[in-house]
Amino acid sequence: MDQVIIRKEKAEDVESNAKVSKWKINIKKRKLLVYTLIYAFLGLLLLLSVIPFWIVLINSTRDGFAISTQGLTIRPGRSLAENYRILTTNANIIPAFFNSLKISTLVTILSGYFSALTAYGFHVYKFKGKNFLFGVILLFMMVPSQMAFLGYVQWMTRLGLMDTHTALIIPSVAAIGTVFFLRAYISSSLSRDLIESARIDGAGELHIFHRIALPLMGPGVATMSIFAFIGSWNNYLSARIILSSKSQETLPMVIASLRAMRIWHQNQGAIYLGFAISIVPIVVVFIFASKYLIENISAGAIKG
Amino acid sequence: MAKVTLKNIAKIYDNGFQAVKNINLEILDKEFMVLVGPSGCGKTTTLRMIAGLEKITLGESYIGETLVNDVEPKNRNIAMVFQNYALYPHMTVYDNLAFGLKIKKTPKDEIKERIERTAKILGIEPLLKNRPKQLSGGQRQRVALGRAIVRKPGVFLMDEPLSNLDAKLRVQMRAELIKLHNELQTTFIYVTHDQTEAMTMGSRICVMHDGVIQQVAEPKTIYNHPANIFVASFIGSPQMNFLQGRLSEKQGKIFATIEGLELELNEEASGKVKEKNYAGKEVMVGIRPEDVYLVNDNEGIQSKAEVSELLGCNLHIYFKINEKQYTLSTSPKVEVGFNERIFVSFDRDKLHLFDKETEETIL
Amino acid sequence: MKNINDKAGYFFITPFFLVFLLFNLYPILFTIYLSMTRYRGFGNMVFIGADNFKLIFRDPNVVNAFMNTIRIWGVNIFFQIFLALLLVMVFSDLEYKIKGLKFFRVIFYLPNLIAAATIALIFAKLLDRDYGVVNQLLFSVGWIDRSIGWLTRPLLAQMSVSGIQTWMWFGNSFILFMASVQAVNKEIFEAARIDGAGRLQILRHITLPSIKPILMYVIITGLIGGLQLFDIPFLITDGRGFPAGSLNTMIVYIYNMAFTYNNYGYASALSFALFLLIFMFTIIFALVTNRVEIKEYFRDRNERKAMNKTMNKAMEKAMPGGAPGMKGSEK
Amino acid sequence: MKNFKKIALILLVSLLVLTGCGGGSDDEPEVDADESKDYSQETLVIWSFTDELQTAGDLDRFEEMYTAPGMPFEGLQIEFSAIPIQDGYMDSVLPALSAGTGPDVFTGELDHIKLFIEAGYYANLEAMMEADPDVDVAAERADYLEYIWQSGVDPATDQLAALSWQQTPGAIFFKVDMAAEIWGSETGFPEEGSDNYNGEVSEWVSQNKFNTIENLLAAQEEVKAANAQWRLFPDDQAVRFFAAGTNNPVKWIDDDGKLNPEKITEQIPYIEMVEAMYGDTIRESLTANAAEWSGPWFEAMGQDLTDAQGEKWQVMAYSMPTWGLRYIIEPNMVKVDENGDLLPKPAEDADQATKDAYEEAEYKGNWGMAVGPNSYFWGGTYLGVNADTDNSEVAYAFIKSMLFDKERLAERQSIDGDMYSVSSVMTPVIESYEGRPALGGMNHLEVFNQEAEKIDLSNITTYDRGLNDLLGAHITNFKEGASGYDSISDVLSKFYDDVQVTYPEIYVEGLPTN
Repeated sequence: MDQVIIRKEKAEDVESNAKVSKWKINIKKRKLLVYTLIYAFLGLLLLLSVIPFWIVLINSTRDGFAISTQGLTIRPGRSLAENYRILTTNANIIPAFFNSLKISTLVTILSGYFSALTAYGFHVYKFKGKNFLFGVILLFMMVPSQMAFLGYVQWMTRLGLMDTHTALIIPSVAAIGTVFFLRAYISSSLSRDLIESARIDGAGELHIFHRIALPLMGPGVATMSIFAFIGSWNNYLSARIILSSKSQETLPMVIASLRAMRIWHQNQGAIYLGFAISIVPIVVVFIFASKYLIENISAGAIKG
Repeated sequence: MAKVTLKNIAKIYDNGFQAVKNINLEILDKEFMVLVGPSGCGKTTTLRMIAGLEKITLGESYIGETLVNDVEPKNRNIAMVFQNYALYPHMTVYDNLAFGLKIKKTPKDEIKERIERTAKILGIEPLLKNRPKQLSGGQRQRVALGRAIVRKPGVFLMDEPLSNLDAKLRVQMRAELIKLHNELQTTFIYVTHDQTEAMTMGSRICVMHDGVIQQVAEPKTIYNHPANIFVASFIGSPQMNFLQGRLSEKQGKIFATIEGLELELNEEASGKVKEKNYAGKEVMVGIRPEDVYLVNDNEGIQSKAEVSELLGCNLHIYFKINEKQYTLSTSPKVEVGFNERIFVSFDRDKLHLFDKETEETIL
Repeated sequence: MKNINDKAGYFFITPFFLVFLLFNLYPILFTIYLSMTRYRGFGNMVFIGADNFKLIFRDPNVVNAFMNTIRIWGVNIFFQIFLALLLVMVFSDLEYKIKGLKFFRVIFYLPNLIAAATIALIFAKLLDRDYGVVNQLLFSVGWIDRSIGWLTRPLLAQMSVSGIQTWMWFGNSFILFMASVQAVNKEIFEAARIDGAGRLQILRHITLPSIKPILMYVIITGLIGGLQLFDIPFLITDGRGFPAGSLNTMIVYIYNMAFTYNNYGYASALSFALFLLIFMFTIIFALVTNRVEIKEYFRDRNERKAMNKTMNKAMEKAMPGGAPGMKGSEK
Repeated sequence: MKNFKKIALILLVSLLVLTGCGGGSDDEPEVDADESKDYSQETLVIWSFTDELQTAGDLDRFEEMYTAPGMPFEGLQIEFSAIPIQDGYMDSVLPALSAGTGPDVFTGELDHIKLFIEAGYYANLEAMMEADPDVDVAAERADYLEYIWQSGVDPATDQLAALSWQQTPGAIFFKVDMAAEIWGSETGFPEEGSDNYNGEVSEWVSQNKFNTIENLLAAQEEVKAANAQWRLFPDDQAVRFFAAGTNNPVKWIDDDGKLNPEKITEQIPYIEMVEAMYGDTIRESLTANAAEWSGPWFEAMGQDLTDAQGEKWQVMAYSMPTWGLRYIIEPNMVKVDENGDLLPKPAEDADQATKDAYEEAEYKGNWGMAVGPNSYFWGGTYLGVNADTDNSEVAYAFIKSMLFDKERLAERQSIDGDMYSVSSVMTPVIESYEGRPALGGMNHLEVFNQEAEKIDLSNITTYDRGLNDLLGAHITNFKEGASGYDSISDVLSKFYDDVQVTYPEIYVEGLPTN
């Protein structure tokens, strides 16, 4: 910063006052400049972050001809319905949407419930082999899921679960990361006294879990569930490997298949509409849950 | 020369909150000035404005003869000790002390020499290689002080530096800080909410409330001549008792009637009352617990002892008059039982009289 | 301490472990078994021992895939961290108090939400050499006079993927960095300011050290993620890792080895090797981030040992025959 | 070949118009329906890598004949999936087949079916035919082209497992007027004015300019020399079919099951040609750098190509198989009005009358069809029945409706104009063929027919596609001057590295490196 130091004259002369006020004005000016630069930078990043969304949304309402000849505009076009028609005749996007919704919802529920159950079991009870079992979980947290996909495919083939949604849903019962997170969460949100007092009141173990523990773990479970939903909604690799028939396809698979379609170049509006359909639900979920989620990401940073 | 002068300083936050309203304060060179007041009174904000950590909204601030309103903190020739010490967690104690000097590109030998000397003063030589995490609260406190000392600043700013220590350590550090001030011969500006700290350490005390300075004076003056009800109640423990009183003039003498007890004021007080024309008016009478006596039956106001606390050198008795609770402090030899009937009277020379409206002192 | 209900714990963790064994552990073991066979996706699995693993050392594509990853990751991580730090500086400035942190956090996180599959295609569209919006824009401002093959020139394609990765992840890094900066006592920054540190000095001496663990986390997970990158390079290049193999990441390579060339055994061996690589990085990461703690742990242990020794000696003196229970009490 | 599915997508539009035309025969076919089954509860699942079965009306035809009310499989549902090869047809079908959840009927290109047969995924079609009193196996075998039939035979049983109604020989389609301008003064170049001018020019070009790899390269240089803005091919994908350069190509895999060194040597001239053709910019390149199936690639068929800098380029020739003429080139050819003047293609927002008029108008007829250094085929859809299917009678009935109903095939051929592999269908068509207007009246079916006879499919193996892919990747790197690719021996040694890890069972030491 500026190192200029203005000496204050002993006598309160006018000139010195003028100097001071002029200097103050300069500082104001410079501050304004700095603020302008900073906000311009933020604005630029903001644009970069949302511009692809914006292009997708706007272009999903325009026809392919307008997109390729008129470039970008701010005004939405009037071809939304037509794009929708083209998209749905060429791609199974609506069934895929519901497939994705079904898989993601079930994954979310299963991983949330069973992870809470498991974390609770690990936290509350002292049984033989507990530390060993938890150690196993920790170890396998480091094994990337991609590592096992070939074995998984072969195994599902033998089980007859290939090309079924089950093969994508069931593994979420054993969501290692979620269990790990919830076990840490539970130790700060659930006191043992509470469980013991419920026992004294005569509640059964499962009843205690459902009526007392689960509601108290609610926020933690909710956070991980939203991440589970987003992860499952966006999952491409394992869906592509497991699912093969058109009727089972998930949204990312259909989106990926757009690349190989004739409409990729010719009916760009429909392609963009496909993107929009895959993006909008997740963004809506996020906007509602953002405060919550970001705080939890942040909390993770501090603990980590 | 490290005189600090605040002229009509005010701090208004963006949300419109006025943390500090028009403060004028001159802190002399080598003075130990304590800013004291309840939390939210603006004392910390004032200190931070002196440090340059907060922008001054209105007014002018000088360090020495220099207007520092827009001077960066680093160029103000100050050092600051923070409430939570603010030690750099990833640096050793040595590096913590050296940080400011390194930035100023002080030669290495000199840094070493200065740190060693400082460490000696504070008795932290064995800790130099440790990290803050490995230190106890008291040790951290010393390191934080050391970091300030090592820079040889013109002004020391301290923001509640003792508040995170346990009671015993706090008393010990208090004495050390006074010693340190004497040794360093530098201006200290010290912020605290603890009136005991203020009374014991400050060469002068500035009592603040609601962003306004209530009184600036030496500790003794503050205690004996509080400028208003706020200062009177804030300084002193147990708190001063306040009672409704009525002044009356009888044959040129001024009497104060308190709960039926009539006391004649001394000459000095009487003079002030007459001069300010308070005779015949309702006033607020303040009396410190140590100036309340137990008297023989029917020689004072009748009351009932509710609780008594033995503090060792003193005995505090809580009693009620007209449903309001008051305190008196007396010798521990006195024995008063629970719910025992007592009679109290006041030292007429130690009465504090305050205007009921303005709450300013009359005397 | 034993509770009568503790057996119920098994009940609570049973579903998890059932699924874990069947759907996690078994496939992993199966993959390891596959990696020691020659299997074309049909017919017999021929057990061939370590042959597939020997091949890895002769396979230049593995090295290429790794180097590709390093390049893509390197450029991405540099810009990602640079941007995130710049933002942290902006939003943690003590003098210019910049508003809207919460708003910008949400906005900057948005790109992280979309399926990589969708992102790949959106950018394939935007960066298309002939029809892409980006080239269109550059032409219209007159910055280029020749279409740029963002996704067709090897190096550019790698850089494009880096850019996409940066776009996706800078917001996440920013949130993580900002959180760990905010977790630091604000007074420390003020102390540094009074100590005379300027913005860059504060960044270097205070901000960076205080976010170091999370910085390491971002760097290492970025590398691990890069090694496992699949959707974007796969879809941008029609599944081939072209141009010039520049987008051939390990998972794309493994995928093609298994499903295009039907060599499941070798693909499994590659998976296993990838796992070992990632495991190694994870360990290095754990060691590096906890360096100080580990050092201190060993120091403490040595001190404890030394202390135990002197204590034992003292005890031996006091009561010959050793110090019974010293070890037992540890448990 | 891998791009075949794109064509199928283009088929969609063209054929949607025509699907209405499929008429049915009245006689109910002989069917071995299972009386214990309630067919309205069953589903026939068909997967293909193109949507042709749907767009050409084959599914409708089957429904009409077999599943309509009163027909043997009344109420049966058909579930058809078209998964383009690039979108992972093989990635989807192989795991599904090995999991036993595969479709009842599935298609494949030649090397695909080799894999299916080797893995035992196709049922024995010949046995089903023999069990069918409607079908005379020997007669069918005689009617189908020998090489098409042979390529679908399972070597393990020596019986037919899959069969295709198509044959897909390829050629080089080129603009005759450009050829005349470049080579018109050379000896033997046909005089203009004859009835079969386009055919004669095609013949001359085939024999003088496209007959060897060396000549093909020289021809490109001549085109560029004749006019700096002209290029023979849109890009080097057009010459990939001529990698062998001979009609007796060596097998990739020799008799002892190892990589054949002779095949490598055979490829070298081709690699050199590709390298010579490549240039970073169009100006430096021998091609127009318009990648196959890209926008400019299509555009250049009928108009000048304008690059990003505004320079105009013209492309002369495309390598295309049978189906390419009708579905790819003709829709992009220029048309002329009654006076012979060029008729511009109407804009997208033009009114219907203008569009109709354009549709009706005649081709300029300035294209010819020449033969390259070797004959080749591209695409072709084989049909087979899943060995695991529970509905083999239905699956077989579908195959039968496609392959052995000659009336239907003839009708189908008359719509798509393709080369079919059934002589009873093709012989009358070729004999009565009046010539293709787009090719100036040339009888291109005759040429295709001759080409088809030269094609030897016996040397195709399951490794072909993989090996061509692996080598192709390195050739691309080499021509683009990627680092580490300084010579052909670099290409080869890197290719061997790939083979060694990808197909260790066929790798041998000591393969040629230059």
